[in-house]
Amino acid sequence: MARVVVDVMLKPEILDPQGQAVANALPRLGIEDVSSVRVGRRIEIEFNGDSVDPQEQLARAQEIADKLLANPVIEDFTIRLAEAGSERTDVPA
Amino acid sequence: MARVVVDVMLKPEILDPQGQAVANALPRLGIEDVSSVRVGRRIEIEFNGDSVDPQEQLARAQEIADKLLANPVIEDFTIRLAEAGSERTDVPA
Amino acid sequence: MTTWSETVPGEPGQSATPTDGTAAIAPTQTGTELQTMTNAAPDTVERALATADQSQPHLELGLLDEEYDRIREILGRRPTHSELAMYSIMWSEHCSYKSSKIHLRQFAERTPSSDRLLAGIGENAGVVQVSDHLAVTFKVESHNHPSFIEPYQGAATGIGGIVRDILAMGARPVAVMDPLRFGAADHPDTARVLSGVVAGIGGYGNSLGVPNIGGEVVFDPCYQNNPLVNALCLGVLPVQHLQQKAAAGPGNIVVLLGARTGRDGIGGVSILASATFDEETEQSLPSVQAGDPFTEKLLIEACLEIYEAQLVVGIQDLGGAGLTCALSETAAAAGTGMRVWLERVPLREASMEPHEILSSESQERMLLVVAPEKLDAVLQTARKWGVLATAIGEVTPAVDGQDGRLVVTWHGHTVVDVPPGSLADDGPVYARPMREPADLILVQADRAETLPRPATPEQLRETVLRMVASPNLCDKTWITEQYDRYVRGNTVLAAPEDAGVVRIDERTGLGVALSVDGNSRFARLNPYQGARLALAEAYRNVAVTGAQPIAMTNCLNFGSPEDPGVMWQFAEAVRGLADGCAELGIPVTGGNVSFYNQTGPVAIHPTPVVGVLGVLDDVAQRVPMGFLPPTHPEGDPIFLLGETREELSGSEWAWVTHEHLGGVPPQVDLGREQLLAAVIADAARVGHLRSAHDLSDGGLAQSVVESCLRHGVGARITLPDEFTAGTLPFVYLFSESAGRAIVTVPRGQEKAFAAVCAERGLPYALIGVTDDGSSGTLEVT
Amino acid sequence: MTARVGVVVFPGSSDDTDAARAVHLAGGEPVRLWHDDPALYGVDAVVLPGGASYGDYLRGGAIARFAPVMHTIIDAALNGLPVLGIGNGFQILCEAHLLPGALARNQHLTFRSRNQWLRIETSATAWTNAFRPGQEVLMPVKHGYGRYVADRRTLDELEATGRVVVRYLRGNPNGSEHDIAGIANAAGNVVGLMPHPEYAVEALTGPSLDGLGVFTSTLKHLAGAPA
Ligand SMILES: Nc1ncnc2c1ncn2[C@@H]1O[C@H](COP(=O)(O)OP(=O)(O)O)[C@@H](O)[C@H]1O
Ligand SMILES: [Mg+2]
Repeated sequence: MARVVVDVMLKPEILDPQGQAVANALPRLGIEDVSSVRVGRRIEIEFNGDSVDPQEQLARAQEIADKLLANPVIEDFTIRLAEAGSERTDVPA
Repeated sequence: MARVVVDVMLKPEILDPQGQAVANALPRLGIEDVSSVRVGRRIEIEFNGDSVDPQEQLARAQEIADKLLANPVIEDFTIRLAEAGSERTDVPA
Repeated sequence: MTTWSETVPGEPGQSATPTDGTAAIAPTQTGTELQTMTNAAPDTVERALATADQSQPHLELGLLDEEYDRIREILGRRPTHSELAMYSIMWSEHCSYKSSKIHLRQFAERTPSSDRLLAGIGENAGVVQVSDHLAVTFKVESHNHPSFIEPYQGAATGIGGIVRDILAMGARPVAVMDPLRFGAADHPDTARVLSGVVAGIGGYGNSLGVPNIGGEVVFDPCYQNNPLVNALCLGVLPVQHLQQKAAAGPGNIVVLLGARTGRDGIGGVSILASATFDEETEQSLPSVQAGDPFTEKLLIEACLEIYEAQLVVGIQDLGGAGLTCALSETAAAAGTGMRVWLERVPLREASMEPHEILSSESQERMLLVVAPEKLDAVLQTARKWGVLATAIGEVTPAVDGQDGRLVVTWHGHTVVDVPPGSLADDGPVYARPMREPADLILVQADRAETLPRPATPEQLRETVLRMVASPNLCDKTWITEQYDRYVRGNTVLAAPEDAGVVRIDERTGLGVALSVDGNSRFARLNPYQGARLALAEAYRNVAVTGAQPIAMTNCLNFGSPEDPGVMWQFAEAVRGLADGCAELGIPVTGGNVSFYNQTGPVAIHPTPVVGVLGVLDDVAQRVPMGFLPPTHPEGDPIFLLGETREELSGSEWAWVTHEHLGGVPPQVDLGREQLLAAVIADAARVGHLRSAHDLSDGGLAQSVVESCLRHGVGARITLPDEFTAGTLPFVYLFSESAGRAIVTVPRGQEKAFAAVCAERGLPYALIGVTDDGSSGTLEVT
Repeated sequence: MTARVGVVVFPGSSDDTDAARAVHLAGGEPVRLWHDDPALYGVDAVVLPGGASYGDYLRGGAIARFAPVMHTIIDAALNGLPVLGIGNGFQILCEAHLLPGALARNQHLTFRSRNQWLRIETSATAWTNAFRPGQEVLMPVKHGYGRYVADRRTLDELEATGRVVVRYLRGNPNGSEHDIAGIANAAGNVVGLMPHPEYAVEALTGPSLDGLGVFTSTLKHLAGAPA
């Protein structure tokens, strides 16, 4: 079963107070060499049934993102397919 | 300059009302075959200076995530390196 | 609570680490060298002199040919790009009030001033003294268009903006209110706009720790695509903390306090970004601004400490026109000049160009004018609170009896050299043509009094239920529950009460009451009368709490001033408000105009929103709106004060049941409103009132229902004999005659109360009793 | 001698003056503590007030927990200092691991502000000993992230050891597990509350006077505590 991941980030020119607050807090954790932090949303969408064509799922996710997940006025998004689980194993925490 | 991406998602057993709200809205868009939606955070961290070893940056990000970015009681996270820009081009929206 | 204020361990000096980068004068900011290299050379005064004939995109920036010519005349050359951007913003309708100015003069000229008025029209907000040592300031402003584009951020920054206006006067912001208007409740886009707007107002105000004490939610198709998001803020200050905006004292330092400057809201001047104007400019720059309530909160605390320590000479918030407005207004107000090193402004994006920095609408910034010897203390306070503070310039003297000049350099290049007054005060002023809309006569002739009416008890019952459930009259708790009303611990009354009441002195109980109201259907039918009705309603809402109304502010939301019909509506509304305030004897302390609320040729209904402020010597005497559990098994008597006429045109009933808008609005008798207010205030003072609720939209039926629902107490109403025939019961229940309120009086005091009304000539009728408790039903016989 | 109760001011705190007022009305002496100053100035108890420390960015309380004053408070709390976290203060206590679990986004996704009925489940804490167990009280709630969540084991343990201090009654405003509105640590000196007792201390401004009991509890606790 495939999963689609949508990453939604504020457009670069839009103020990101969350990212700023995190960046400003890092020195307290002893971390001094971070130049920027941006905080966005990650949305995982799983479709029913294995039969569905992945490209079709992508297109579907694109529509969902357009209408529901991202606010085009202030946000950009990207979409990709991720085999369930695969995405999250790079550096398991 | 490399960038580290930290994805923070609610643990599977924690109710995700935001994801649920998205899932519940989908049938109204005519999308019926989504089985689940989960909404989490995507955090992009950029470090000062190019000299820093990427593995070192990953370790640093791991520390930040552990202490600050995720609350282990309710959240899991994964970390990966992303060449600036590369991440966001799979399916440009 | 002496210990609280006196024990302040951990003062500055105790190693407060800045949480937001560096707080310092930044004569050579890191990265600036890099900027010079990457940026194309800026358009300088020198270059402007050399290339006098270069064509400039003034039309695209909204400047007329004659306005552009005047700029050239003022400067004796073509403006630089930065100057052109500055004039285009400052001479815009929004900043220059060019269409409204000649009308608004009436407020200052014709309404009473009072010794209480410490600051009036023209200041960031009016300031009214309410006790020997305390003053309050309040103002309402619009953020309509941004809230349509991006509802959450638009509404959030609307709150942020008005809060800074209040802060700039020297006050702590202590309450906000939000008069909101949306398209039809069942239109799909309304769901997008409304939920975003409410979340934005809550998101910003709640994190700021300022309680929301009331507002309005109105649905009408005329606001489809043109929602109105107005925001009011109330502040309190010790009188000696009153601040000026004038940048007095040559040699004083100009400090920018707060957020970094980014490309927020510069869509308008983005055309200047390309070096040649013939190529198609991509409008990719954001016209939206994003808010950061956290930074605003720090800004508030830092400024209040700065006031307390008397560290500033002048202060001004950065709002719509950003630095351009703040620099030119502060200098113009003092007649001084100003020298600004623009590269010192802390940027969010290093690639920003001078004209972008000057026109950026980035939020959460204030401009301070500081004597050199106090600069360190200001920077120290900023650092303590973790906000950036940067010395960006210096006040310069007037020369040869002439006002000083505003000179802005960018890495040594002079990009601006103008008389500040030419930006701030000498913008164009237009007496635009006005004409009564051609259709008005027909609309007024189409009276709602001729519509079919319910007559039988069954029909009346059904009408009551239908009205109570209609979008404009139904309960708004699902909205107001998203706002923190408790924070600061001084909220005595908040939604759904008639007015918000806030205690401002915990020692004496001194408090203020505030209400915001507007009825655009009435204003559509007769803008003069409609404006006065809005004033009357806000006045009455304040009065029924037992407060004495003392000041008024307003937000005038209209269509395009270039439409003579709209301009006529505007002029009539202003005249109505000026007449009304003169009659009521209360000053207009400030206001805001929002034009161009229209899509295509169709404007919104003229929508003057009026805020009235009242004073309560002791908030313990405030009168709540809801029926309280009766003092006696027979229930407490309910009086209707004022007169009921057959006035149905423009009413909620006509709209809900017939989608009808026509006829002439109800009469306004401001003398009667004053009398009603006086009687209620006196009765409240001697404990004669258990509740009081004004009558407005939906008439008597609606008010009685609201008073019942407040605490689940029922009522039995008996119609007076003269209203029992035919459809008169309907008229009694749904007419929207002004100047009325229902009050309950403790059993046993009804004679005394009636005698007072009779003596003062206030019409009154005993119309029923509250229910002895359990049933909570409303019965009308 | 009146007990001195510290109220911490973090950047973004907004209920600090109100907590101080409540301490004062209960008969204590409020003392302002500053987030960046680790000293506690000898206070006998500490309140972490509500508001939006650091804008509630990332997660409510996540950044505030690293404030210098928190290091001292954590140590002192482990040694028995009475500590109360209200709203955002409760979130900070969870983030600092002085209390288990977490406060997640309200199930209905909106901020909710209203008067809320509650039941005091235990009087065996430093902040509830002036109440009767089972007593019903009315206080404001106002939060967007107040849904208490914890794993099964933690919930079972809280229930079994009587550490659920307050529960929502007649309607759960946020979808909290077990209707939990407040919990305590095992020793009972650290309590976190989502409802706001500091806004139920005056008849004019609050829905009741029930909130006073929270503050008189700790004064009572301190009076009885060995010096
Ligand atoms: N957007 C809002 N924000 C806060 N309070 C609101 C809002 N809309 C309505 N209210 C409150 O709901 C109550 C009823 O509103 P409304 O019917 O307009 O009052 P009135 O008729 O007395 O002017 C008032 O207390 C008002 O302040
Ligand atoms: Mg009213």
